[in-house]
Amino acid sequence: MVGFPILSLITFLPVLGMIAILFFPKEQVKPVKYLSLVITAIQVVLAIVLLSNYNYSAAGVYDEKSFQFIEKFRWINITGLSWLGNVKIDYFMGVDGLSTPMVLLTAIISFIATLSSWTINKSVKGYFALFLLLDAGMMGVFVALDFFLFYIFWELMLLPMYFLIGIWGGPRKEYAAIKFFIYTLLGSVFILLSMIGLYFSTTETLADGSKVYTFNMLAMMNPANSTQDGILSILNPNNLRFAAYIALFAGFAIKIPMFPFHTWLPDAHVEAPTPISVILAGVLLKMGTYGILRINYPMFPEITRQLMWWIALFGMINIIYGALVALAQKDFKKLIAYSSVSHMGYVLLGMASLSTSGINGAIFQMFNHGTITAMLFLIVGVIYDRAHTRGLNDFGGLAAQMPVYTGFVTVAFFAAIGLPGMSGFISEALVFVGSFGVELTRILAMVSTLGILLGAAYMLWTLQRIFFGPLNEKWSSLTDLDKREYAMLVPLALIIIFLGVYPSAMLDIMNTSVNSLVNFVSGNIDSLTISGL
Amino acid sequence: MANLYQSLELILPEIVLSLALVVLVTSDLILHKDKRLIPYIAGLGIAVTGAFVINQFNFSGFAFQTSSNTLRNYGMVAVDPFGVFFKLIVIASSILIVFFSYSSEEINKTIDRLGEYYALIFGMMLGMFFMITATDFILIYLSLELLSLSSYVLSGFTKLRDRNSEAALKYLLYGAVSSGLMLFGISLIYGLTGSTNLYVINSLLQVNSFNGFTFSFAVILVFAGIGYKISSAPFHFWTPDVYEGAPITITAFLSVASKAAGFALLIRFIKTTFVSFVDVNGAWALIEIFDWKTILVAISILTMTLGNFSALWQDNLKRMLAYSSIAHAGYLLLGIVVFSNQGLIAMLVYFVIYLLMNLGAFLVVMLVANKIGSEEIDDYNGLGYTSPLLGISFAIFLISLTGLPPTAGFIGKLYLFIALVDAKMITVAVIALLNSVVSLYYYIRVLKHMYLIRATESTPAVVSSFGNKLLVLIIVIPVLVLGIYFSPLIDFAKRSITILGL
Amino acid sequence: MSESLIINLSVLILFLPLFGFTTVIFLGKKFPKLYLFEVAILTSALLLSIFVLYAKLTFFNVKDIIAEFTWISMNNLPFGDVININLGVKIDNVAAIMLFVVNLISALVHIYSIEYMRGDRYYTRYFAYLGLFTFSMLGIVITHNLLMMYIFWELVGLSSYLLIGFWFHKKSAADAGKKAFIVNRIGDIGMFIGILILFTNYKTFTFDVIFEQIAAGNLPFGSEAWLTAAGILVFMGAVGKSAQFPLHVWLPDAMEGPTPVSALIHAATMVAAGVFLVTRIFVMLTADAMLVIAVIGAFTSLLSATIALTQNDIKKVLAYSTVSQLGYMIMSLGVGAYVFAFFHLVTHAFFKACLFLGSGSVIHAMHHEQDIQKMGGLKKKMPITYWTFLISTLAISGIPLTSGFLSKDGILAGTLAFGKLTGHWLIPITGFTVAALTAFYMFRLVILTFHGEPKDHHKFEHAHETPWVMTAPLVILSVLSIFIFYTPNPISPDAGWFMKNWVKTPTQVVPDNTRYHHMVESTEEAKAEIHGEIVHSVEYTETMHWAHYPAMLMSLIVAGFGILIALIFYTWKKVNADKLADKLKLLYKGSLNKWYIDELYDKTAISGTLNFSSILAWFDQKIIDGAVNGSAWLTRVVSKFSGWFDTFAVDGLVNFTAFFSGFVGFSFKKLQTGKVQTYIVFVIFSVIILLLLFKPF
Amino acid sequence: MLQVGLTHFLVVSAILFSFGIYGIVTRKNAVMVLMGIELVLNAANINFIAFAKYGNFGFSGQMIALFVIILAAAEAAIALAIVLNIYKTFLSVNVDEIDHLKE
Repeated sequence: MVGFPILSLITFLPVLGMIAILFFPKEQVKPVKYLSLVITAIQVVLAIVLLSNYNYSAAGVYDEKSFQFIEKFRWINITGLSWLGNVKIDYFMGVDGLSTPMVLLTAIISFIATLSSWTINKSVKGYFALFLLLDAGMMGVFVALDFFLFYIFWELMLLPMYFLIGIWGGPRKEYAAIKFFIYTLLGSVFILLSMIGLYFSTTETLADGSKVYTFNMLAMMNPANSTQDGILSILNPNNLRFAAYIALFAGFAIKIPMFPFHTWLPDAHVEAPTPISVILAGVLLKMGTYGILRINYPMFPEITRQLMWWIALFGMINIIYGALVALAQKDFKKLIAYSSVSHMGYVLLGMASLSTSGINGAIFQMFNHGTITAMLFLIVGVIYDRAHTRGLNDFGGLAAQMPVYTGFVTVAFFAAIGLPGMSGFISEALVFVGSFGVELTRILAMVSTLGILLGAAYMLWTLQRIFFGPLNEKWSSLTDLDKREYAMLVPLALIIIFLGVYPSAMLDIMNTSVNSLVNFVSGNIDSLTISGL
Repeated sequence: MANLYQSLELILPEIVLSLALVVLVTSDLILHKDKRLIPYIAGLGIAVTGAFVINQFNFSGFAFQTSSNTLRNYGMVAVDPFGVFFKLIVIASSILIVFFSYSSEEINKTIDRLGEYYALIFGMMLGMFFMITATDFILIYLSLELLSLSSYVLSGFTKLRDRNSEAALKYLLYGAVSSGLMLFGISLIYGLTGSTNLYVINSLLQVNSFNGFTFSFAVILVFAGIGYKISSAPFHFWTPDVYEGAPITITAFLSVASKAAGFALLIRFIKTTFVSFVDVNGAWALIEIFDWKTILVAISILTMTLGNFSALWQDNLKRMLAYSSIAHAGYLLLGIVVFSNQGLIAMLVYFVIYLLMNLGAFLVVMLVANKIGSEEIDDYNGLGYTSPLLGISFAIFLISLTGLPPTAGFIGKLYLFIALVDAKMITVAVIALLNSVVSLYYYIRVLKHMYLIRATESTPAVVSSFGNKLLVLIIVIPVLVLGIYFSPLIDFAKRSITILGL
Repeated sequence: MSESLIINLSVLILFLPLFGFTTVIFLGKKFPKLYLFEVAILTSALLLSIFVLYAKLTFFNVKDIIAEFTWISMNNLPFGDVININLGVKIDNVAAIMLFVVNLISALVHIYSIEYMRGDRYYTRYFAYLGLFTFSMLGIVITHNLLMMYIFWELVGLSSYLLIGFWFHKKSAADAGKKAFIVNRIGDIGMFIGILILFTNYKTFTFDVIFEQIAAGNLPFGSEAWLTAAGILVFMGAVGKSAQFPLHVWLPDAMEGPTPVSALIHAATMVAAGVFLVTRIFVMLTADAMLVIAVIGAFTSLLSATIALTQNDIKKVLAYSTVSQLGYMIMSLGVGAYVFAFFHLVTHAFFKACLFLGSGSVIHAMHHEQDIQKMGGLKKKMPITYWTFLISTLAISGIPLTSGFLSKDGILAGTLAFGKLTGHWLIPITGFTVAALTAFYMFRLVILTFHGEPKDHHKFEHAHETPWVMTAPLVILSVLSIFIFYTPNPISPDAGWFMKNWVKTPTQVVPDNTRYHHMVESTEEAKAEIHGEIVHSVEYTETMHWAHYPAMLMSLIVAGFGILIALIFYTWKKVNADKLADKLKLLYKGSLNKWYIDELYDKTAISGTLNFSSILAWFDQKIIDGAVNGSAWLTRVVSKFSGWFDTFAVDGLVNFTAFFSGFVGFSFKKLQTGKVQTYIVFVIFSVIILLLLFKPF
Repeated sequence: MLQVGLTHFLVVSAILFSFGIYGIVTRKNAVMVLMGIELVLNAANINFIAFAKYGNFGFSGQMIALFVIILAAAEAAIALAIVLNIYKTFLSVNVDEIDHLKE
């Protein structure tokens, strides 16, 4: 695999696809759909190839040598004396245990979402072009190791998302789209500022021994690289450093979304078309937590240690608050949206524990939430396509009408409430093991267990309101799943159950990296040992 | 005499420009029947001038040296990479404007006066060229007036609608007053220092002190004159009205070229007059007589905020772009307030990008206006579907103006913010960033009208000629490419920061 | 005969029903006959389990057979070492016996259901679910660690949810299923936290390792309080599953499910899982924890017995009697009578299953009539059902020569001894009271159902004995309620092989000072003085011996008393029950309405949560997502300004910024008057202002 | 008899300047506004000449004044042309009525 640019391929393939699509004539609908299906399929294949060549014992995180599938070359190279005359930006991609699960997730979810996009019939060309662009952006965020590159991909997603919600969305689409856009942009400008700050606090040494500022994330993590006078340099700890941490965290928290920045999510979800909800919940939300793990944690270890409890607190609030609000929803999709607020809370809680099991659980939960919530949104889409309503109280007794569908729903719902045998259980259990294991977050973890109960409450209540009881005659004409819907739901269900029975398949990927992350953040590795990088 | 000969050699581009002007006027007299040839002549003239300008690159010297009674030699015209950079900006925009005008309905309606039109554009260019290079108050004032006078006429050139002449009058009165103020300020400075040459004044400022009040008064008056050219608050009031009233080609030209000249003048004025020396890190040491830093910070923040917030309300795209150009003037000022070569580089970079994206936006507006004769935002509903190319490029321009990756606009903003953070001006950076979030409101609003609102049968399909398509692409492609790969641009800017003296 | 064989067999037994489930659920639509396959699978599982039981008891009687493998392995920073999460199987005698019991009843229920469920719309699916349940239940039985216990615990919950709500078109059924799952979850949370406490301290879920650690004096977080807490928290799981107060409310509702399901899940096996869990963690319970358990058990048994007195739905009566019997077992574990608790678990499984299946066959015969007031005289119509039912009733009432007599007597003896040793006399008193009540309501049931005159003649005419597939299980189960299977001597369970050879009370591992005095192990010398089996301590054993006969006597008396009352009321009609009910109106109403506990929960917890959640939702929309009248007012104001803005007014934070920027923009816009002179004035003024602001002096 | 010094000139120019500004701001007739502008320019001119004379700066001041006068003439020419044009379209030269472009 050495030398084969698999990451660039997996990232930019969709872009090629987009360009190709732009040259298709407008009325050519089928080819466009099949092309994008093929492309996402290839992505999945590439992801599997990547996994099959993955070295489970390589740590990554802060150590460039142990990153895998690295692609690194000078992208912007301006030589000169003053710093501005001397800008070096790398095209730097690579994966480790933190990003590989996300890459897999992105590939899978994109593929599934493409399938579920089959029903799109309004300006198909534009839709799939934007969709593929979005895909590329998401993939890029997870593989980029240069902050500049990371930021470009990060922002690259905004616009396609805006259009995908705004053009193909529901009645209040414009409102939802702009809300999403403004919220996220607000977040990302702070990220930008902190990025520049970090840029001025980090130097890398060139071959000729001269030092230049760098956007290299790994260099930013290494105290040996921080400049003496850099405003965010670890060498002169100041309030700015704290402010930058908060700024970054806020930027990412909006994506998660963390209470109280979560209000864009329900609107975006309710208005977005099904495949976009799937992408949104399946992948986009993970970028927030991924960003925190990739950037906040290793770049500001001391502040992270300082804020553990607060992060856990917000995690707890997310869990309980999201669940309670979900309990009161009347709209199926809104309910699922709030349930993801609740589930992302587990991720925060696990991360906050700063223990291997906790963070393993968190990342695993990111993956599982991706698959499970994707499935849930697909399920909503199925019923919405048929009945054109999402009101929880408009239904009833559908189990008699659509037994297979009900079967899938049951699987998804019980996965969502963390039933053993499904992947969700493992991740939530690990999160609790981790956060309970650490004295600091023990009480919060105990309170958070209420989430398990509330989750069961709203999920089962929904199940009952829609599927059980006497059949509402209005729906006696609804048909059961068709082939395409099978194709969307079956793989997800299989993944969920497989990972529930054999979680090591995923945990082993991340374990090594997470371990070294925890080591690094909790300061067990002093700067000397890694200054040699 | 050698001195004079040498000087003439140094101002060769200006001379060529003047010759081109003459040729233009004469040819206008010769061919009264068919004016179709005029644009080509104009284009040729600009091209030739451009060639001479490029020829001047990496070459510096003073024209019309009056190197008496001082240690350093200096003159009225400074030829240096910095000047060349801005001259190139002017050339580039002029060429584009010629192309615009070639396909602009407005201009073609007044085909018989095409000769005057281009002649006046050349007049503007001449004025800009001297503004860019002038290092003496007399020349500064004269060139400013030359620029202004031609632009007054041009802004009212097509008397198709009453708003043209109104724009002209407002521009005239406003401009005359501000140049009057400037002149008065100059006279005071002359009185205080006894010279009109920036270098002399600089050397005097470094040694002996003056009546601070009078001096500040004078400087502020001068700044009022320049500030009106770069339309920075609080001297921007003419901008929206004139931009809306003037023919769109001229609006575009004013928004880029004369702004460029104004900025060149401002920077040269500050750098040569008020900077004592430049340290190794490229930071400028200001002379302790006038607090440029504070005043410029305040003005730039005021400018961008005012521009962005007012733009929120505009339903006329020309007017909206006018406000957006005010806001960008604010961003550009950020490059100066850093008072370092870094800031200067950032600003130059931003200017190149600004030229592309702003002209691009105006081009699209113009093409649409050609078709539907209106710039109202409601007439853009669903345009993205009826004319995809225009829609997509307009979207790209607007995104770039907002400053989102992967467009060039992001690089420009990034460099400005980098410069600010490096100068530890975090607060200013934050304000600027929030401003760019606000700006998203009105830029995205256009996208909303173009895409989120479906096309109706009333929506026009703007099918532009191949030439226009090409023109749009010529501007779009660099906007995208520079967003991904921008080192050449930076290198170019880096080599252009040398300002003569010091 | 090798250990690995036993392990492999029991794992095979575990997975057979799962295999059955998957096959039937996926292919059931195509091949409706597949239910037979499921039944066959269960039968074979039964045979295998019989073999395992035999092998275990003969070849490895005293040895526990353990096998485990590492499921998840990960580093464990910040604590440094490595976590290995194992899954494992532990076949000790208890497990082996449970394997047999579960498989037996499951198989019988399968067979029974063939007739009972015939013609149901989801016939095959029903058998699939039964398979799933059996799988999960067997998992609980053979597991060797807490995590796996929890996993199967939840799976059992799932299958019970599916089976209770099997007739999902009945709203009541769907509700009952939901209720069961959620109420169980409450208990599970406690159990989960308890597990977390243990795991955090011992970095393992495996029972034996944890116990060794505790025995080594390594307490959770170094304190006995935490040890007690852990015990009680894990016990909470049992409170949920075994329907102990205050979480008992789900079990009676669960009777909405098909009757065979009630027999299998809600009488014999699943509800017993709670008791089984407590037997597993028995050794790590401190005195305080045990007291809590005993009290909860006792109270539950009393409470539900009083409710059972007045119920008229045949299944409800049995349901409450189940709760009460489970309370019995829990209580007996609480007082340390480990063996009798388990013994009673087994015997109860048989006769209670028999009772339920009997009631099922009655209901079947009466065309889904469940009200005993409408029955009567069925004795002649369906003799087999009657006799089997009667035997089981005798067993549950604790009449000699039945298995129930042996186990119950043991439990009562245990409580009596406990009372004597600790002075907690209330517990034995409750025990005996419940025994009396049980005898009463069970006979009330029998008499009203089978004796006397039929009330509903129409239904009575059509009533008929059920076919053999349904009666055969009844016979088998009732036969298993005879003493002979457990002991040759009908009055002394201790003499029986069950107690003597098969099941032993394990030794406590908790520190001595946290045990009851009588559970502190005596020295070897002291033990040597008296012969025979020493449980806990010499003192305790002696007290048990002392308590044996008094307990037996008293239990006989109270049972007889109970039966007598029943006869007086319902056969000889000496006293009119209804009149008495009028006299004791308050009590009667209370008992009839289950002491209004459900209503209480509805009023407080449930509606409380729902209201709170809707308040939060409102809060979320209005406050967090943009001030209430703020956004309304704002949108109004704003929309006055311009058309697009109201579609654009993004609420919440963004909303505010939008409004703010709009407002500022609006005011800026006002400056642009269009009058050039005004502009010039602005210029002049700004020059002056600048001069004043930035004057250098 | 009193010696006319720099101050006097400056005072005069200051007064001229103020009058100029006043006229610009208050006059409604466009032509009068232009007059005001002329005043401002001439105020500057006076400054230049006065400074040149009393500060012994050589003749640069006078030179500038000449340039300015010429420019003023050119400006006036263009201005009047534009005002004419305005009169054609608006049938008035009242600067207050010329406010179609605003906000």
